[in-house]
Amino acid sequence: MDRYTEQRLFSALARGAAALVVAVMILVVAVTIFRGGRVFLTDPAIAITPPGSRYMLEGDGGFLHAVLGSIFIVGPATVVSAVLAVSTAMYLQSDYSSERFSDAVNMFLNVLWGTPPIVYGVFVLTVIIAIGARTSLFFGIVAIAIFQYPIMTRYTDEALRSAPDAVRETTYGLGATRFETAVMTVRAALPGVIAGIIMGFARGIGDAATVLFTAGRSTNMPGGPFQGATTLPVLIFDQAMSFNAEVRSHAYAASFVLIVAVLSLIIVSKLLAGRYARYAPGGRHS
Amino acid sequence: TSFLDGGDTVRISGGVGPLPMVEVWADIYGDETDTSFDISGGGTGVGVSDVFNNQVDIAMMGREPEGEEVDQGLFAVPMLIDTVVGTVNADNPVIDELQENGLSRADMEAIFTKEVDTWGEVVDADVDEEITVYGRSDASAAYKQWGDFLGGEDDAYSENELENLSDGNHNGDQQVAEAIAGNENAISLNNINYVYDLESGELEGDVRPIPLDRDGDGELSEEEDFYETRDEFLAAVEAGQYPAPPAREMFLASNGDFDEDAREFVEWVLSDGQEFVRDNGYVPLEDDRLEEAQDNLAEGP
Amino acid sequence: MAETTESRSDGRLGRRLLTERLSSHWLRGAGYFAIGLFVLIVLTLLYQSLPLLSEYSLVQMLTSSNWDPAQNEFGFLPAIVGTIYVTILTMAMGTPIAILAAIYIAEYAEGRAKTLVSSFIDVLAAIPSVIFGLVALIVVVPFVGDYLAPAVGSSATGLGIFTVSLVMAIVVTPFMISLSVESLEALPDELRESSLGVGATQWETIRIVLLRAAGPGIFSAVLLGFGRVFGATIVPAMLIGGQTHLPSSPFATGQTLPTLIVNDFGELMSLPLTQSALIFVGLMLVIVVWLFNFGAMLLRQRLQQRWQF
Amino acid sequence: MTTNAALTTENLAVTYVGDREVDALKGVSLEFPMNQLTAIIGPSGCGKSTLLKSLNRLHEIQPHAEVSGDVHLGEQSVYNTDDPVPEIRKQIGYVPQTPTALPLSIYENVAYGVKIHGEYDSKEELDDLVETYLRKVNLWEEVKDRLDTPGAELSTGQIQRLCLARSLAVEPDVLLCDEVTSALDPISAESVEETLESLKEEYTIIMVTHSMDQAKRLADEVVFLYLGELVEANDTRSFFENPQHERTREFVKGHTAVEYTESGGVSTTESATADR
Amino acid sequence: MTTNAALTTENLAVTYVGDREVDALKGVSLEFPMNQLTAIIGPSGCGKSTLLKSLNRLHEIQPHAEVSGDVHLGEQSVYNTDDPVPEIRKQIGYVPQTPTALPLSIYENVAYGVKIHGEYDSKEELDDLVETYLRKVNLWEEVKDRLDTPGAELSTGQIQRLCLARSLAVEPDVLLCDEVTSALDPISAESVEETLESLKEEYTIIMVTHSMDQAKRLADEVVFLYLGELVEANDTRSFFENPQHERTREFVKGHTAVEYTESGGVSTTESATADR
Ligand SMILES: Nc1ncnc2c1ncn2[C@@H]1O[C@H](COP(=O)(O)OP(=O)(O)OP(=O)(O)O)[C@@H](O)[C@H]1O
Ligand SMILES: Nc1ncnc2c1ncn2[C@@H]1O[C@H](COP(=O)(O)OP(=O)(O)OP(=O)(O)O)[C@@H](O)[C@H]1O
Ligand SMILES: [Mg+2]
Ligand SMILES: [Mg+2]
Ligand SMILES: O=P([O-])([O-])[O-]
Repeated sequence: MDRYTEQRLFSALARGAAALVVAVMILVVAVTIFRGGRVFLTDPAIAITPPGSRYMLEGDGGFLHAVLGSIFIVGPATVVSAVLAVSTAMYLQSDYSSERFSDAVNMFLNVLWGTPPIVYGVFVLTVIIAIGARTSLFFGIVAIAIFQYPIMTRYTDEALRSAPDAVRETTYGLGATRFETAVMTVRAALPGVIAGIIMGFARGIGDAATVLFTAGRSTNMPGGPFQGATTLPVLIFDQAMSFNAEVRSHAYAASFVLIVAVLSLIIVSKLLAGRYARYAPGGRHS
Repeated sequence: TSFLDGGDTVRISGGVGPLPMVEVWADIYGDETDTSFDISGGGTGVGVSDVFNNQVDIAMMGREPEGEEVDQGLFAVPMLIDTVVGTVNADNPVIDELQENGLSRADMEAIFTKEVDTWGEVVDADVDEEITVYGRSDASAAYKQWGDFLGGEDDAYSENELENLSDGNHNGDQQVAEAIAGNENAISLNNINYVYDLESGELEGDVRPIPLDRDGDGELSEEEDFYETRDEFLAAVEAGQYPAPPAREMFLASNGDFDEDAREFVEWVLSDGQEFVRDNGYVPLEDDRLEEAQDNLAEGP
Repeated sequence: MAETTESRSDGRLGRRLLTERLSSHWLRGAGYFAIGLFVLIVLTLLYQSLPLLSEYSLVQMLTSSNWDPAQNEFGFLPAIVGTIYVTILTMAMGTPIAILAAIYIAEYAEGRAKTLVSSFIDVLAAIPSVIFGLVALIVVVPFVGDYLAPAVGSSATGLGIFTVSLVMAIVVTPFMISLSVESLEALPDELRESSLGVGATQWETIRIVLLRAAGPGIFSAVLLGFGRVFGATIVPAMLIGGQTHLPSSPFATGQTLPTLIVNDFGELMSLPLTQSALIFVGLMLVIVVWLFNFGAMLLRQRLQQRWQF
Repeated sequence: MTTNAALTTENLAVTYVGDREVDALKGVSLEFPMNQLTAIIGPSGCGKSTLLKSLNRLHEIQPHAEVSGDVHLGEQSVYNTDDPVPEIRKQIGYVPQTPTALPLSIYENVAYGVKIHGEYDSKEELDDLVETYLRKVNLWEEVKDRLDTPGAELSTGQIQRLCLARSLAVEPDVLLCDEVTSALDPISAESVEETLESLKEEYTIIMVTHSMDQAKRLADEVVFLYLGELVEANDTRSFFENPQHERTREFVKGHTAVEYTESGGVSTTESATADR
Repeated sequence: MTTNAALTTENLAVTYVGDREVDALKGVSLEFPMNQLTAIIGPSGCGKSTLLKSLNRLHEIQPHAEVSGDVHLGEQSVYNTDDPVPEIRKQIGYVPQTPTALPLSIYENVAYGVKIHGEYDSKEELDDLVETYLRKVNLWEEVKDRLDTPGAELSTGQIQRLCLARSLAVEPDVLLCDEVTSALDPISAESVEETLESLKEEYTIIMVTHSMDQAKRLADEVVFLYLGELVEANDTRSFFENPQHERTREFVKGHTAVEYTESGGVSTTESATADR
């Protein structure tokens, strides 16, 4: 094939591939927004109405339980996980640990990062049974936190690594302790750290496999940390398979709520990151 | 109970066959007594597994407990009678023939084991649409009963055999019904509450029961034809005109004796609770069977 | 005056040093947490798998296609084959498209189109996969069932391996694209100038120079995509049809290792070996991820060496 | 001294229309004489690189660069032509500022252009070509035993010579070099300079440099740009000894002065009195 | 000229034990006189930065740095002490090579060190301190209206002065500066130099520089390192006019020569004859 034909062919292919991806994505979002939006907007109250006692059979009431479940599970999980992740990432910096140690930890983090979420679900359930507990909101939090931890740690670690060395030299040079320096390094890398945490949050709020076996898949309003609960993705998974068309239509409404939540999270994170980027050392110049 | 197992909520899981009834019961009983419930399906096997793992207080079972389960301490009392029926789409290409003459056990066995591939072969008509067989992928008692039924007198197909012979398996009764509703050539089985409308007891959706030609004479006699409404069907089951399996008793079970709240609920089910059974599409236990169950419960495991 | 300064800062110094000591203990703990968590998970899974492993031969279980826990038959082959099938099909569909689309964004697109497409794809990488599964139920399943499968002479319900692969390809593509675009954009312009400067076409520059130079990065992207497909749970559970048999064609129903867990985990745990068997599936997933990571690390190092610039 | 032009620009102007509009080159008409080395000098940001790249349309890979005017290679127009751009770039080669090995072996780096254009008949011919050009840039002896190791494993100075060999191997008429020694240590820079020195007999070389001294040492002609405009172009001797324009004088002087002050020596040249 | 030493090193040696072992500093004994500016010079990689950082134990944040010997601040040992390291670093401040604003406002940047050490009683006192030190580095007028904007939004030259103010605000006895003007354009560099010039009356400043000329302009004393060893230390005038060691002579000359050649002028100094 003539090299110019090849050039034309492949640039057309690249364009086509991008167009295909975008088209498929538009389709997915459009279907969710239209089908879900229609259901949701005709009756927005279903997102804030508690489910009736036979919700899964008859679709009476709304899915407030899953909305709250998502918030009560993913919220605390994100906080716990973020604290752990930022701490781990701080420890992986050179002032605390040797290169060899951080390489080793990074290897483990890579494996954890690639571990299918269902495995975390199985792990936590095994623990639940072993200690004679029952699936509940609390264990949903544990499972999601474990799932988010490697994701956030990797992003945070990368962000901290890219913070200029001069920040550390500066604070040490002023007589700061290691911890004070580490805190300043986190501040310097804040846009990246926030992006990593939001990324973890987004993955956590969208994941069903981890909470499937651990939170109880309850159809009641969450009644306490040790009562069963469910989250939006699990609910959608359950709703999607329902015979009752009304329940099924709720799956689209729940998806709509979920998509809107995830998208707004991402927008918020971009705004936040942008705000802190003003302070980033060298931000203006690089 | 400790705080780790969620305090005073009564948790129930298990077969989706009895699920609608148990939800009604819990609704009524909850209003009367302020007990709170958390009920989920998953299939009979899940319920059993859950009580053994202390995940729930009560398992709903769509079949009798097995010896092995009893050995491990499963304590079950019957609560009602339900049945399973073969189902097809309302627009099935041979729906008229099916409703006219029904299918015999042997016909169904041939279909579900894929000895027969097209609707034409089934009813001897000029229809070459291929049959799609759906099964259940969860731990379904209904499916197990169906396997027992299909196998005939002394034989039975295991769930696993059926699963592998089907064209696709769905996770729960509702999903099977939905699949049937969406595919004109599909056949499967459902608990009857997923066939008749829950409220009206009429055939309203796209799912139709397949009348059973009990004697296998190739046509439906008067006493074999009772599929118009749910009440008619239930009356026939109560009168023994529909075979067991697939009709069967359903049970409430726990690991050892029931916990206090759970036990009170089961006691209620076996007394006041029985009066709601017929209205909700099930057959109540016969009186002596009920008494037996009450004694059982009082006695404990 | 000098004295008050002295004592004032002395107390403060003490507090600072205490914070330093406490925090360093805490951080050390956090540092070891990753290792501890991994070890705990593996040990727990291993311990719980032991009953099964001590009862049956590993080789036999991995090669047997008879899965019937009620009869104590634990053949993992159908789920393993299903997983491999789904993973290969997905990657075969997703990878070329992801790389081509990444090339478009990084090398061809300009200005507004570029910002639009790339931020769009970034955002979509974050959409929960259950939503893709849901949309697939009304779009892809009927499409495959009514048109595609009959067209290739296979009768199907629309549920099955191909459907799962198609949907998973859609799930992981944006993810792989974002990462690949990042590594392409990190390349210095000098590479492009050097290649174009001797008269190469843009495509030749991309194919011979840029794809190699960004190779390790793209490789990681594909690998991460692979990991997500391999461990995908919800989409296959919704769409694969849940049959534990060896799939006869791409349109056949089947089972993957994760869906085996989802479909069977709740049930039959009264039979201890079933529980053990399903936990062993979890262990297999972790081990494969582990081996893959290790292999990938070695391969990436070699690529990096060969294709440095 | 041959004075027929290898390359001519006619009112060549380049504007970057990004967030803000930058007129990087404001209509420059120039002749680059054949088989000579022309140095382009000027303060940072004056448009040296832009001019150089617009000679073979390489600035087109930057988004939003707009060009008017034309460039001629001999009789042939560079901009108003139906020839595909790569064919033009083959005739007008480019060596970037940062020494950059392609992610290929040393051998493949040199063979890259030749292979793309398919201008060889046999493996032997290609081997010969690679050797010839590696010799031409004085690199052969240093790398002949490791031709199949990655090009990136060479030292920076060696890589820069490799880049030259790669560009020469496609036999361009004109070679554009953008500050090709600025990333190098003095020793490597010297050897690249020597290579350029030896090449200028066969090729038309156009080179951007920020070092007056390098221009003096290597160039036959000097072009001085200021804020995107051509201030002065002349043969090297006249340019430095007898600058025509005030700006040129200042620039040449200023540069000397700054460097002088840095060197800290005591000097007798007039530039020593210039303020920093 | 006061000659009592603010800081003395005794046989100070630093080895980096990483993949390969590097003796970056091989036993250096030196005195840094009080309230003077000492310049450390030497070829790249000779250990200038290592020496500077080991004076306040800042190299300890690098993994695998091993030290022997000692440093004394006045009477007090820097290494053999029970004082926590941060206290030492408070007395011996450090300004890094790259101008770096902490991710805080301008005000908070200056106040940072003061705040962590808790050395102020009231908001007013802190305000005063910030103003004082911003004035000291000639930055007050430029930033007084935007004290609460991010420090990173200043120009590079302003940031470098901000760094100085920040270091001074904790009132160190000694200030270590590593090539603090190398990242700056000439104008900014000049203003930082002026600041240093004005500071050296009050502080003991030790500065690494790669520019002979800067050393000549600013330093009272010059220390010359070569391959981790101290070659020569002397007051600036003697150092440059009358270097004691062959190496020093070569280095000073070499530098002049290279820069001279670059400047391309015609010269009469002896260095002009030096080979490149
Ligand atoms: N891609 C671009 N987009 C927008 N402006 C650009 C771009 N490239 C260069 N410029 C601007 O065009 C002007 C000329 O740039 P050019 O790189 O040609 O200068 P130069 O003389 O090579 O400078 P230097 O000596 O620093 O390399 C500068 O003002 C620069 O900022
Ligand atoms: N963290 C480190 N690990 C290992 N070796 C190091 C480290 N830091 C510096 N070195 C080595 O120690 C030697 C001295 O380095 P140093 O940075 O002190 O030199 P320098 O004189 O400041 O050089 P420059 O002028 O380039 O800044 C060099 O050979 C360097 O490679
Ligand atoms: Mg340039
Ligand atoms: Mg240094
Ligand atoms: O009632 P089942 O779900 O066990 O069939």
